[in-house]
Amino acid sequence: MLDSKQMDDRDVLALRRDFPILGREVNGHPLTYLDSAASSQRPRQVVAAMQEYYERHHANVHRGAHTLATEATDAFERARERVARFIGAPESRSLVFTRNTTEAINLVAASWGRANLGPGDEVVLSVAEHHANLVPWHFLKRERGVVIRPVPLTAGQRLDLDALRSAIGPRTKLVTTFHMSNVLGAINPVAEVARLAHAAGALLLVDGAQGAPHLEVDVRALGCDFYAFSGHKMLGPTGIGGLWARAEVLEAMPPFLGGGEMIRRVTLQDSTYADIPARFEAGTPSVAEAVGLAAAVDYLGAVGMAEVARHDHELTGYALDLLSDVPGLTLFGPRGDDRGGIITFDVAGLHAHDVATVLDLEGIAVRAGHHCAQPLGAVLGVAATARASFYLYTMRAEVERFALALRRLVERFGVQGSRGRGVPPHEQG
Amino acid sequence: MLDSKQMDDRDVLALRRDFPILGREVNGHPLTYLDSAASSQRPRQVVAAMQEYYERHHANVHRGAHTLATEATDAFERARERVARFIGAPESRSLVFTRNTTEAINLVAASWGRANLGPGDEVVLSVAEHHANLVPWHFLKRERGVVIRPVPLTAGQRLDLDALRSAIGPRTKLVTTFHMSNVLGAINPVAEVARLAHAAGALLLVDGAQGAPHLEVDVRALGCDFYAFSGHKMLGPTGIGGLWARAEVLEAMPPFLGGGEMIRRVTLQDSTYADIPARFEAGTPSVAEAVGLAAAVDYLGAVGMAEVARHDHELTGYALDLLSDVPGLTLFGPRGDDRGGIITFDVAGLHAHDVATVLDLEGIAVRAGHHCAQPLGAVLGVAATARASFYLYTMRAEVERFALALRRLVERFGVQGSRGRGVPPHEQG
Amino acid sequence: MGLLDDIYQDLILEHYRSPRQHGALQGEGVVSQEGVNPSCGDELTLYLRCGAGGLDVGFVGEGCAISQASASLMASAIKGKDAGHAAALSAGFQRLIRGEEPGVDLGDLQALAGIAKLPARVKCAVLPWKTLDEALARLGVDVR
Amino acid sequence: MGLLDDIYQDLILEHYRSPRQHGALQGEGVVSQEGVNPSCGDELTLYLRCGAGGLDVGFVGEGCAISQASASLMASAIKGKDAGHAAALSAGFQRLIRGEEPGVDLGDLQALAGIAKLPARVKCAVLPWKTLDEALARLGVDVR
Ligand SMILES: Cc1ncc(COP(=O)(O)O)c(C=O)c1O
Ligand SMILES: Cc1ncc(COP(=O)(O)O)c(C=O)c1O
Repeated sequence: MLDSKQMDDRDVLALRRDFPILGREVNGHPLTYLDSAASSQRPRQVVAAMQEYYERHHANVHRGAHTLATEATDAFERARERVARFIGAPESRSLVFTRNTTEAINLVAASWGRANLGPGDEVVLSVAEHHANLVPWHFLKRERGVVIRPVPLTAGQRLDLDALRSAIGPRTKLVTTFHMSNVLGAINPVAEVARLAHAAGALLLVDGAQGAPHLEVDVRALGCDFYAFSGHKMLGPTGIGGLWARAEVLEAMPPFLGGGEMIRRVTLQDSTYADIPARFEAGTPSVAEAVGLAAAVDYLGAVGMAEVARHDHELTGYALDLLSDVPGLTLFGPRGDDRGGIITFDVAGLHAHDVATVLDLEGIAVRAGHHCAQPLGAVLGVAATARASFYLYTMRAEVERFALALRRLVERFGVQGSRGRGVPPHEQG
Repeated sequence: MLDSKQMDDRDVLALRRDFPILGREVNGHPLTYLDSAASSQRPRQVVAAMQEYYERHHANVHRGAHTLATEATDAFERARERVARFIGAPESRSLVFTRNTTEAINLVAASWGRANLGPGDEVVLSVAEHHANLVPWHFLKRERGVVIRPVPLTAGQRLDLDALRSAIGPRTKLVTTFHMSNVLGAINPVAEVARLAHAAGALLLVDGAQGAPHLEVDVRALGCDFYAFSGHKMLGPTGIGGLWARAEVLEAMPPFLGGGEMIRRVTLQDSTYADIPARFEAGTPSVAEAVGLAAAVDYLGAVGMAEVARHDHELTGYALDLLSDVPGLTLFGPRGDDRGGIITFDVAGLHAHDVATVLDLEGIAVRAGHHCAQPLGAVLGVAATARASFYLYTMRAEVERFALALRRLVERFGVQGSRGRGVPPHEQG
Repeated sequence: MGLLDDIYQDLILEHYRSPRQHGALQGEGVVSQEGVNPSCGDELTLYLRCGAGGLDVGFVGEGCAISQASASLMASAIKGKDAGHAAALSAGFQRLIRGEEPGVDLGDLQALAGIAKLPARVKCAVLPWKTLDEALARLGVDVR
Repeated sequence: MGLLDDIYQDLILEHYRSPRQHGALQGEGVVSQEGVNPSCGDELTLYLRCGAGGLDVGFVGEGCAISQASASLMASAIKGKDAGHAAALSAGFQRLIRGEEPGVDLGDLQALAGIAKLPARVKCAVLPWKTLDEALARLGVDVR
């Protein structure tokens, strides 16, 4: 993509041809899909890669001496290598395929957590975490008395690093937070957080559900110990995601689920376990989905993640400009470079679900609700919000359509005043 | 399919057109795919259903007010209904989507098991279980002193019901076994096992990884409490499987993985959980894969599961006939109606992996190894065996090709004598 | 934007912003019943008392315009009616929302008919009525 | 069936059925090293002693014709040689199996060249040699 605005939409238009669903009509309007933070759409190339796999190479992976089994295994392991490279992992063996981010975080909690966390040990996380990065720690809290230490946001709705510094203490074993918030769009300074965690002898888990799709990720440069992500948010199929972990950490972890593939030796009464990554991949894996995810990261790699992030950021700035003066509209999330393509907002006088319905009647798909971050809703002072989110296939013209429709909606249904704690004006610099 | 042998292969030929991969060449020969017990191939209809989903309806499911989210949710929940109906489940809400059989059994062990099994409580299972139905119980044995009681096989290589009766005692909380063995092809009398388990106040978990693809399944008629299965073995995509459970049992179970979808209310320090089945489906599920699995069960339903089972059985009888007089060849598994489309064998004088390689050089795909049932290998007296397995797309002509190739192989490489404990002649009636 | 006007009518917005019968009932004979729509988070607590002057009713809740207006319109419609009549209205309303003939005179409730064309929001409109059915069942009323 | 004849040559079958140097070594200076091929279950324990008369070698294992024959051919080839020579053979053999020029005279080991055309079985042929590399490394020999 080039820099001129004209060119930009033209390039996006070209790329949109790879996404058949974007040509759809919804309620008599062309679809404007602004819900990629929930799940992205996928290009033909991804679906075609899976189809080619099923029609030419499928068999169960590993332990197969015949040709198809070898081909399927190669396809699966090559997919692991391509995805590992995409996030800057030095070795593909420390990338475990999971169903999604949620399973990846549960794997860390159940395996590393059970092996390393006891009563009074502390897990530090932010108040803006997704439920996927809260509930697994609730399990450990109940099961073994692990202590959860939440870190608040600044007035500008960023992670409060000073508060983080004070929250990390001698009992802190793990710091865990998002790379990019799915509600605020805030991008955390992960490398800085890693330094703070490591200085205290704690590990850092990054919830990369929004990071892997939208930012250039280099797990080594980030300095984290775990990085979790979902394929379906990054142009890939459903049913696949990943957990990357530092090899030394992963190697020391006990198994997660038990069954085929993850064993070394099994008797009726006991079993020993395979090396990483197989140890954490019990049963027949999501082979076609891994192949699809590899095609997705190839696609993203060809566009360039720096370009994807720039595009997201530019659209966000444009949307914030277009919406800055709408009375009765509260816009959440930090203003600045550390902000991805997510605009969460509230219309005083109308519930978020109604906002989503009204926009949907114009073909504009936004999400409404608690966005799986109920504790953050409490912080923001409004349980349900609406959210528009952008991706590499979003056009400036769509942002304009959205802003116009939202302005009309507020004029028609909005009331005076505002609801929810947005970012105060002096933080919007 | 009709009954005449002529017609049979002709019908199978027609149906094979739906499976592009079966038209492949391998090592200069047409592919003869005899590895469906490891993973089946899938018809165009399944891949097309997923493609249609991705190109027309994809969005994240649940909590979405916009049109695509509603369509995706409907597709996902209708898929649940179709799959539930396929296994005779009275209500779709007691069907939980998992990655595969392995995850389904782990779900039972981690959730029901941790809530219901304490030191000295007994889990009764057969010596022929797949690792997926052993390792999760090893975890519970180590974690909380659960006792594993293995039940042997009869001389005819069936589950020994007398031994099962004596193994079930006052401390038995769970009986768990396969519907059909992936090594022996033996079909367990599940309804009888259910009666024995329930008479002792225990529950019955059925590993249906081979049952759901190959047999008519009616979970109510079987009388089991849990039924686990994998999509990829029954014409469906990878990355999807299911756990059916009696609603009362499922409703009483605590969550498995934690995250989005499975919650009712979340605060920073605690959470409460949703009703079934959502409680057990943390995070974004395998939506496209559920749609694909539903297309697969529709396909199987159109052929008719009774017909699928009859076809498997007929091919097995034919293969056993063709191979009965080969010296140095040991054939495992029971002889009779309670036997599905699986032929596991050993060639004296050649390792199973070499057998698979030699056959693969003729385009015939068979599996070799321990088939994820190492304890059974010890019982059979041979660690690695070769296995040919059939499905609805297997032709009699392929069985003949396989038998001929195997005969030639034994003549060339086999030695006198036999290795491994096959079924003694007087049990072959 | 026919559908939009149809759904977000003034009557509905008005009931959403100024709900009738809003608040809890207290005292003897009050049945309270909770309703939740887990798929979107809408919540409702319905209070019902069966007296000589017919039903007394109140509700509190949190949710979208459609669920809250539906609750308010419902409360207005059943207030002072007998339980059997309320049950008949519920059955009729749920038919209306499924796009069928209601079979009873629904009065103002007719304003919600447009929701039938919005499958994603049907659950919102129906939530108060399902909650009513459960409350009535607890009062021993045969709901269809 | 050229490939079949090429791979399952008499020499290979003969080494599979009557392995040379089969059995454990005991006593002072014996290094024992285990190798496992988790993807197929092949197993091997290699015993090595470095003496005045060159290497003494033994192995026990369980696996396919290819892995066992490879182990037997390897044991014959390195017996009595010095450790440096063994390391060079290992490097050369692994090149052969990758379909490259071995760069050393492999003698009978050349019989396994056909495996290069069977990607699924390459690991089997290489298992004894990887195990040898590890054993040599423990003996302080520089394996490339
Ligand atoms: C009897 C049996 N149980 C369990 C499994 C495990 O299935 P999956 O790998 O799909 O979880 C299999 C298949 O390998 C099987 O045949
Ligand atoms: C920040 C964040 N974390 C975790 C998740 C959970 O992802 P998944 O549902 O794919 O497991 C999401 C997406 O919903 C997310 O945005």
